[in-house]
Amino acid sequence: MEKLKNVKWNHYLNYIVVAAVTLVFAILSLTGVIESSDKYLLEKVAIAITLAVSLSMVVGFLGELSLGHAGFMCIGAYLGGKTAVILEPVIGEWPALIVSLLVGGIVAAVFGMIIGLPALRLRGDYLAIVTLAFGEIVRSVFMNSSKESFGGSLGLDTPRFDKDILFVIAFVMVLATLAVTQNLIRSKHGRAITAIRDNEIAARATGIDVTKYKLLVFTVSSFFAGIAGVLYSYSNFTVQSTKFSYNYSIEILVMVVLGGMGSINGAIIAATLITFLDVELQTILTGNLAVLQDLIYALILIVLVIYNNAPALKNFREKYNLKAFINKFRPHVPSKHKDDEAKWDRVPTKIKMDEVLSVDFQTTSPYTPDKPGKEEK
Amino acid sequence: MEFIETLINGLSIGSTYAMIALGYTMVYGIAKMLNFAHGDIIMVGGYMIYVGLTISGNPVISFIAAVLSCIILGITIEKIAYRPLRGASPLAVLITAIGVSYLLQSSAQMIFGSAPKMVTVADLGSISFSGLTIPVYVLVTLACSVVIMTALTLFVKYTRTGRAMIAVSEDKGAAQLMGINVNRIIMITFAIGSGLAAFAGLFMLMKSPSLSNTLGAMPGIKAFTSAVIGGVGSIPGAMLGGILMGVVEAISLKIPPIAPYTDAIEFIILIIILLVKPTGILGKKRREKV
Amino acid sequence: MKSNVKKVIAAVMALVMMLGLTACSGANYTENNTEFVIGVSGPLTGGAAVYGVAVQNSAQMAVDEINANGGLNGVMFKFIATDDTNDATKVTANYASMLEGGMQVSLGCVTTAPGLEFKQLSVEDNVFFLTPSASGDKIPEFDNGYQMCFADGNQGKVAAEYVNSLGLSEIGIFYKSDDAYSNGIFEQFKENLDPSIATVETVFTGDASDFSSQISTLKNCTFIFMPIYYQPASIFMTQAKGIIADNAVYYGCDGFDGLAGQFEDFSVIPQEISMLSHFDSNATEGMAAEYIAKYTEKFGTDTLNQFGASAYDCVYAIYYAMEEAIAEGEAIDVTISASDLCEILKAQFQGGFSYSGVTGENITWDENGYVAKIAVKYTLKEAN
Amino acid sequence: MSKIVLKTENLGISFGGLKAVQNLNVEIKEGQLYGLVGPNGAGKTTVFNMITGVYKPTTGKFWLDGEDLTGKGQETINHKGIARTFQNIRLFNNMTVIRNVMVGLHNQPEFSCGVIASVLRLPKHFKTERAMRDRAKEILDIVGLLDERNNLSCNLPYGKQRKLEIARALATNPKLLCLDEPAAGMNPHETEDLMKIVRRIRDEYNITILLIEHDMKFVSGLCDEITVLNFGTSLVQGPPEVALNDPEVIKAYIGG
Repeated sequence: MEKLKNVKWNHYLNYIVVAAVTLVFAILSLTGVIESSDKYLLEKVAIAITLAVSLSMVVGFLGELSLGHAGFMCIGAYLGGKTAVILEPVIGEWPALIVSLLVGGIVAAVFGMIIGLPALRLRGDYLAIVTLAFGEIVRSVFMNSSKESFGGSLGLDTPRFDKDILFVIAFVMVLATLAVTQNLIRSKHGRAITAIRDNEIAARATGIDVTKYKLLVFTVSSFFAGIAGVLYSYSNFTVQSTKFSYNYSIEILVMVVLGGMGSINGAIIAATLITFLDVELQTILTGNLAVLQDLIYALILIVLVIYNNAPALKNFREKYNLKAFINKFRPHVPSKHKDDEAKWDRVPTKIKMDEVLSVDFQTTSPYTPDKPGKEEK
Repeated sequence: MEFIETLINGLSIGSTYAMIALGYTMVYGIAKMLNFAHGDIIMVGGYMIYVGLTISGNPVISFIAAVLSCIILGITIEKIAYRPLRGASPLAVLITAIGVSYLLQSSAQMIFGSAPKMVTVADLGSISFSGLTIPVYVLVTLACSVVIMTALTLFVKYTRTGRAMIAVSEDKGAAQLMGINVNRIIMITFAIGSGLAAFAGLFMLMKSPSLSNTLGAMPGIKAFTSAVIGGVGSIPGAMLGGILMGVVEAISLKIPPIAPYTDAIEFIILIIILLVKPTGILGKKRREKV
Repeated sequence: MKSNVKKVIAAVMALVMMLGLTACSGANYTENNTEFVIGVSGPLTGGAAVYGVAVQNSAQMAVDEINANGGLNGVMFKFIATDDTNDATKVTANYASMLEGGMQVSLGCVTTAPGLEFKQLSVEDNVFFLTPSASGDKIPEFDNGYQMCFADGNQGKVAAEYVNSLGLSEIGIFYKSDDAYSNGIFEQFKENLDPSIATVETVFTGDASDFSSQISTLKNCTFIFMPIYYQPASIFMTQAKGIIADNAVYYGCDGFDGLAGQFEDFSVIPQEISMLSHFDSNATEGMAAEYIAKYTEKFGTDTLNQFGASAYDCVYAIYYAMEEAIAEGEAIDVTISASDLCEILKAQFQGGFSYSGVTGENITWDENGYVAKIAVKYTLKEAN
Repeated sequence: MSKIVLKTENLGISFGGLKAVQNLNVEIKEGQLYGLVGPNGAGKTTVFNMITGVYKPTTGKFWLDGEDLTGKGQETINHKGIARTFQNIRLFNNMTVIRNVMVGLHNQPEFSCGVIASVLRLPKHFKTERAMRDRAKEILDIVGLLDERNNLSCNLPYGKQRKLEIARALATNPKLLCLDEPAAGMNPHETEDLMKIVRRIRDEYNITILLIEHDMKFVSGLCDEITVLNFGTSLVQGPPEVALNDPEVIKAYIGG
């Protein structure tokens, strides 16, 4: 019991929430309350969370801009889907699922490592365009594949799986992603990674193996993007490469940025909300109103980003935000943190945007590629 | 002969990329932001030319109207969507740029409908010599690109505003301390970039007269690629990058087995160039002071 | 610890609420219908919007006409169009929302890629669909799916037979290698083409708008087969002026339709333009002309194309099939479930039902769901 | 006769045509407090950058404990035992003070814990974390920042940021600690305090220290031996009181 008290529940809160959600829906699904379209939506949410959390490793914690996350997902979707289709008649449903998840994830991870290599040399926008280029290359290769291999322009027919269980599996994968990502970030290795983000030169001088950690982050991140891809192929009847354009990478990036870079919980919430918003807009605005979808989405996006980030709105933000709103209805509980044990990982998992912004005027920033600096004479 | 022909085709494709990249690199190089909405400003320019032609029938008047409305649009976007985020994370600005891009595309569809419009600006014909045919618009586009490139380079180098732009691009904070009105300089940059977008719109329509609300999306990405290949912030680099992209595209399209992979080939070239020269062909290397 | 429990509960509640759980699975959504509901999912926004919008407009026009004439035995029709932006992953949500909106019969998807998703969803619930324009060969794979347009493979085959009959020694082919429609036609065309005919093939991808390289490859061809949509075709033709011989022939499939809306005056293109199609938006007589007049009056010429014409026919075909079924003694109530209606319509479409409309006369369907009607070679414009 | 920790031989570097540093020969003995002084632009920081692997020397070599480290990467050189601070402070701004130091402890063999062990949360992970935290506290105590350990490093005042940099460098368990203008921007009281800390580090932990400093009082009060650099070349070497009174040095500082 004493031990239980020492557990930092806040660290496990998001696992508990995700697990509880999964459990509730699994029960609802077994009792036949929710419909197949709801299950599909849940799969979609789980895939989005997996993608957003894995991308937030690269963008939020390593501080590199990647616009090619959909490319890794594409690899997972095609290779995992194909593996499953081939293996299913041979080894059965469950083994095929597990093998294909591994194949999709691992192959994507290998490519992630390859793409991590230029990341050692390139920074900022240069790396962004290289990742974007990578995504487009992958897409182009699958698009022009032969009919027999990956279906070419018609797309790949995907494996089927019991829809009652599939979304549960998808959420289990979300839990796995969360576990790996958070455990990695909240360890000495995570500290090294965030150190690279904060100041690469100092990190090197402190003996951090920058090469190793950059490759590690790209590899792990693309592994889970690959997993998301395999789930995607199970979730849909066909995999079509047009889906995985840079636009989709940007959609994932939007989730990460809206969630607040470096905040895993933020990424989870943003991924969920954006997926729902998409579907709601799409199903409510039909017929002649359909053209309003993008308009509304765009306006929400612009307003939210400005609200979240504009330096001028800092005071406004601190006064009117969700937390303040919730706290109104809650008695004030003083913080119980005594020592660094309690909050030792408070900071890196939650960089506030306005802390990042000041970087723009300082010597280094993870996102501006070539800050001016005179050559040392 | 075959090769020269391919080269001409490459110039034809590349001249458009170069033209777009010139406008793109202004905003990109000075405001240091990936303006994903740039392609859509080109699209708006195209529609303004269409509107002008429908109302007045005069290509010159409609072109001037397009340039002016693009400049106003550029300034408005900068003021509403980007300026509040000055000093915020560059990623936040990237996301609003995407929002603006969606906004412009869906507004265009709402106003002009979903069907592509056929816009004939001017039929300039083509010239032939010794078996080779070059459409005149290719020559005009190239000539204009060179003129614009030179003008921009001179502007940036020799005018007060231009030099202020360089200062802002190097270090916004320091520029501000030196008494430069950073907001004003960035606004001017956007005005120039958007005006050039209207130019790009005109030349795109001269080449392919079909106008739709997704006109600028892919060219925007190609221009971004060109600007990076040439070296971020380098005006001649943008032009060079654009032409190079065009030539690569033309060569790749001529080789049947790889023709379907043309886009991929272009991106592979990009990656190779960046791996060899991480700051692009004409980009300057900057070293951080340690 | 306590507040964490609350947080968990709150989060779960929020999610459940967001799903808008209707808690009535397996419900019969059609039991409260007061109209027959027809649904379609198509690209109403994005790059392919012109096709979706044409379908939406035309189907709505057909429904309005039917309703104005008293509907089906006094029961009105209702048409729902949902937007999938040509993205297959959006179809599931559209399909579910239409089903929940009481959809009893569907026009499927407007385009092939989402259509592949739609056919799988609809077969599970046994919902009948007759697609105006999703022309992929695999669209009518299951017995609840039918096409009003020609399947891509068939178009390619028929086009090849026509080309074989011309006695040419060399032809050029220009197609879009990353497009299911273009590829589908091209493959069958190539397979059925007389091997003695030499081909010069060139491709484009994506939203390319500069075809100078492809044009120079094809510059010596006098017959160019272009199984592509009209927008890139119009760009190609404009850019090819003065390079490709003036007496050359551009030959396309039904995707060419819509060119008329692009060129106000065809004479700016010197070459001959012809196509193999079921609809000609320049038609001056027959039902096609009537349709064109009505459509143009309401929506202008912008979105006038064979997608719309085909959708217009789809609605009428379904209407007449239902009418015939009633005449044969089937009971079709306004609250009939989608699955029951599907059985009735399947019986009709397999039982010699034939339909004459804008896109052809005496149209019937074979046991695979492919349409059987006459493909006509329309010459949009003679060579100057 | 104590052993030589750092030895450079004809060390030099040129950028383009400019010879920033040339023919630098120094020998730093174990336990020495060695100063590197000279006017602005003399190439002091460049020397630091060479021996910590930021720049690759174009001529010459240098050895740490007899091991040739010329041209090695920054990380390797740090692993071998050279740690440094920066003239323009480079902390991990989004981290707390204690975590800055824990990053410094990252490569210590006693705190090794594989990625897999961390991800799977094996007992080793928890053990390592606890041990690292305790060690970090010890180190923070040396520089007097223990009470600040849970504050964000960017919120510290200037002087304390400098000390934190020293603590972080110290955490990498170096043989040679290079301090780049550690007293810059400090008031006399803080400087005094810093001198005590530097001496304590040398005495208690037996770490050799190489420092760049403009504050001559600081240098002469602390260093056993100095090298005066001007225009990239070494003018004089010797004990501070001797070297700083050399006419060449005075000329270099006053000009003329």
